[in-house]
Amino acid sequence: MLEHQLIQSTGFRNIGPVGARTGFAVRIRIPNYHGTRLSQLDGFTVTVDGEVYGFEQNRLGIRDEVYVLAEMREETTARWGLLEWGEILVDKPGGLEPGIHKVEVLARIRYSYFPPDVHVFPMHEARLATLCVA
Amino acid sequence: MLEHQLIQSTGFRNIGPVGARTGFAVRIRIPNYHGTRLSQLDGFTVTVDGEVYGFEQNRLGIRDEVYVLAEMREETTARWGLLEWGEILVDKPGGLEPGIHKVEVLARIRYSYFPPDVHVFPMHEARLATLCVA
Amino acid sequence: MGSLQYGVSVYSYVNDYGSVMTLEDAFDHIADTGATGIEILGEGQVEGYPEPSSAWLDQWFALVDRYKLEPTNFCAWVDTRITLTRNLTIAEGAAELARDLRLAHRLGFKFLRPKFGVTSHELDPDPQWQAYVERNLDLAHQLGIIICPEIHAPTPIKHRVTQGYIDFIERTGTRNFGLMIDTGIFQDRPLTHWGSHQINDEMREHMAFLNGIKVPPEQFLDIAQYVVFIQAKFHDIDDTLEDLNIPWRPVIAAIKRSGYSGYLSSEYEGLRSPWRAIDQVRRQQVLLRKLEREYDLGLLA
Amino acid sequence: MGSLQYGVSVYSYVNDYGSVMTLEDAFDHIADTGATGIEILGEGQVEGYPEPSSAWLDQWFALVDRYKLEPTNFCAWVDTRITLTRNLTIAEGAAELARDLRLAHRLGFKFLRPKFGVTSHELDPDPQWQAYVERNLDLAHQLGIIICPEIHAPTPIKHRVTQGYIDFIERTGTRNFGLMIDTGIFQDRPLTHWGSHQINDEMREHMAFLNGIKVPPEQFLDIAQYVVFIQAKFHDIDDTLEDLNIPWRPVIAAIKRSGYSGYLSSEYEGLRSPWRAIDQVRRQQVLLRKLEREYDLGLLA
Ligand SMILES: [Mn+2]
Ligand SMILES: [Mn+2]
Repeated sequence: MLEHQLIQSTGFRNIGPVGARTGFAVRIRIPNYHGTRLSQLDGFTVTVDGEVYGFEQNRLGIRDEVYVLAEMREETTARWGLLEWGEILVDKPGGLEPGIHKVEVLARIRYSYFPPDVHVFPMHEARLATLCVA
Repeated sequence: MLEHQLIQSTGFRNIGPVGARTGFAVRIRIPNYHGTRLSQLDGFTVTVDGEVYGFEQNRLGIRDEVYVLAEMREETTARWGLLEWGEILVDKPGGLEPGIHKVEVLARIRYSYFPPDVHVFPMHEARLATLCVA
Repeated sequence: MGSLQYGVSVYSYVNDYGSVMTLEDAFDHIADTGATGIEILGEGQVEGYPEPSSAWLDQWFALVDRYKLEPTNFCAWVDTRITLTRNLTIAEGAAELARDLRLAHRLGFKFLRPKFGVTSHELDPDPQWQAYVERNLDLAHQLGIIICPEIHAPTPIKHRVTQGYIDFIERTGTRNFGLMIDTGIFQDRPLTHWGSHQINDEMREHMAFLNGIKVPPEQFLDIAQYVVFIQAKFHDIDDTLEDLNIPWRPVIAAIKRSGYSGYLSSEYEGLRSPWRAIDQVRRQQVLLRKLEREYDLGLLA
Repeated sequence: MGSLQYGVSVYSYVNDYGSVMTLEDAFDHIADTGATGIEILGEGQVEGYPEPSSAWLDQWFALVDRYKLEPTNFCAWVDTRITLTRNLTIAEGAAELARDLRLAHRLGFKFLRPKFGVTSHELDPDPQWQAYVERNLDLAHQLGIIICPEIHAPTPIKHRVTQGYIDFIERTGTRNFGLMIDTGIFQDRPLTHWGSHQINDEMREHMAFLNGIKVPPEQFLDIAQYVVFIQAKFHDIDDTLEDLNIPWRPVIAAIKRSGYSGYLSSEYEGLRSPWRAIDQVRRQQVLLRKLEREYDLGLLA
């Protein structure tokens, strides 16, 4: 089961080889009330302890696939199911220090049934989250 | 999945034939942090809108069995698993009116690792719950 | 006198769904309210949508059978703006709708609500919607499904969007297209929460509909002949069984007066606090049935 | 220098377990903390206890394998007062323990904590405990399991209950019986919550141990040779990674100084607010490993 909130406790972790981390991951549930074609997602900005990692650079990991923004925008077949978590993969050489961090996610969802000029809907959530392993 | 609280929303219902109800049921999760032999339970007092239904009379329904207090006290084989709900069955000719009721449950659990004179541990919870069908 | 049918949309439990509740739990919660119908979000409750596994299908039919719930409405979306740089063609949009109709039918649903893309701040649907639907009317007829776009706040009953759907029905003479009414259009008092957030002044300014667009309930009678399904949208029913936003007494009176005898499908959209929806839906089911009884007894005018 | 091993007890998640979390979720939460061990409540996590189905067993082994967690301690209870009118006989109590040992072994556990009935307000265990255990020492040896009763507040280290267990070890010379320390005995500041309730004055009066029995951490050294497992009980770690109840710096220093190199198994017992335990356990795992590192660097005295 997923945590009720967008940003999950578990899955906030460093990525890449131990000792030579390349970045970190933030696990989230789908920022929508229904399953979603990946092309309807327009990226995720992540902020950790005030440092901003822009949606243009971050990647989405879901199931066994990883998508950069350009791939996500064109992916009209693969979908994110309501019961699945995804993770936002963020580049940061060395990774993050173990400990408690202020983590913010701004997910950009596109709704065709919103007026065209405001159809990218920003969903923002923030929380303290604990990264466990260096 | 069970609701976090003891008294569940779903399962608060009248029992017996429609039009000739014999009582009502209150669904609860196990009032313990581990699964429990039924003989370690010593009954459930239920209070609805201030009216008290004593633990001596109420029955426990679990899976496909129903136990009166004397049976529960001697049932050393059957157990209540941590993931299972049970229901307290209460006699009340006519049943309860559909609507919102103040429901209280006092569950009496026996812990052998509590001192003998206080080994019946009362667990009390109260909530508003909605009974749907007359 | 016709009587109403009562259902619950699994959307009522969103945020809880997958977090504190499985699909089977949703069936259990719904069946225990005394409702007889279940409404779902296709891309939501159907795992592996649009091609659920046979294991999932087996589970679906087992649940329908075990909890004795009738599949009512299947909510679907047409992702008009399929990518940032191009829209669906008519053929593609029609194909998406056809795929959803077949899936809905397979699962036993009788209604399908398509959510079309819009082109304006007045929420005019992309004009291609007519072609999507028209190309699928024969299929819908074969499958016994009624396609029903939703009249949802801020769109009222007296509006060119609603009229456009009615014109389509009149023009085609179809019986496989009708209106779904979301009772949020009758909301006459402001919401206090949106999702898990308390509403602040800025939100109120940008989303005036949060205060309620206050469609007069008796206007339901003007369009009732086209209405095939009602989502009983609500947000907050208090401890005395009073709804704080939707004026159910005149709404139920109008619905009953119209002779409508289809579903009222509970659609909770209030505070997304864990487990809150479960009891709110129970309260609404009790309230709606009590008001129908009062109407039948002549107590509701 | 020996290093500590880190585990998590699924008890940490009680109330959430079965409500917002499945067994697989618990494995996932634990593995992601960097812990390598999982501790369970036998009659709790084992569905169908004491005779789990083969489907459940398959799932258990698949989870252990997938999440690469080592089963550590299996918590068991001996229901001494089996009914209101009679207690377990020695043969019955020994049989219950034997059954749990076999089940624990089957699942891969190396430790079993039996909770015996007590006979007094000082929590003296029913004297039959010695016979229960003695009759099972050969079995425990064959299965490679260490039986370890828990030294738990309000019972301190210097107490006849603890001494009774040590005397048993000395008398029998067994290597299949040892002490489990619950770090709640070191608590030196009052709790604010018990379960899902804020602690009030009445509760404090009846349950003085809620304020902490403040065992001096260096006393751990006096009994360390008998200690085979540590439950790292805690209740509240704040946003600056400070534990508000357990003095971890001297506790970790004493444990490390003793040469103990077994498990520290996180046992959260603070506010039972949904999902809170997940992050609290993560905080404790970070805190404990940070303190061990500081000790290794000579920074912790
Ligand atoms: Mn609606
Ligand atoms: Mn403990």
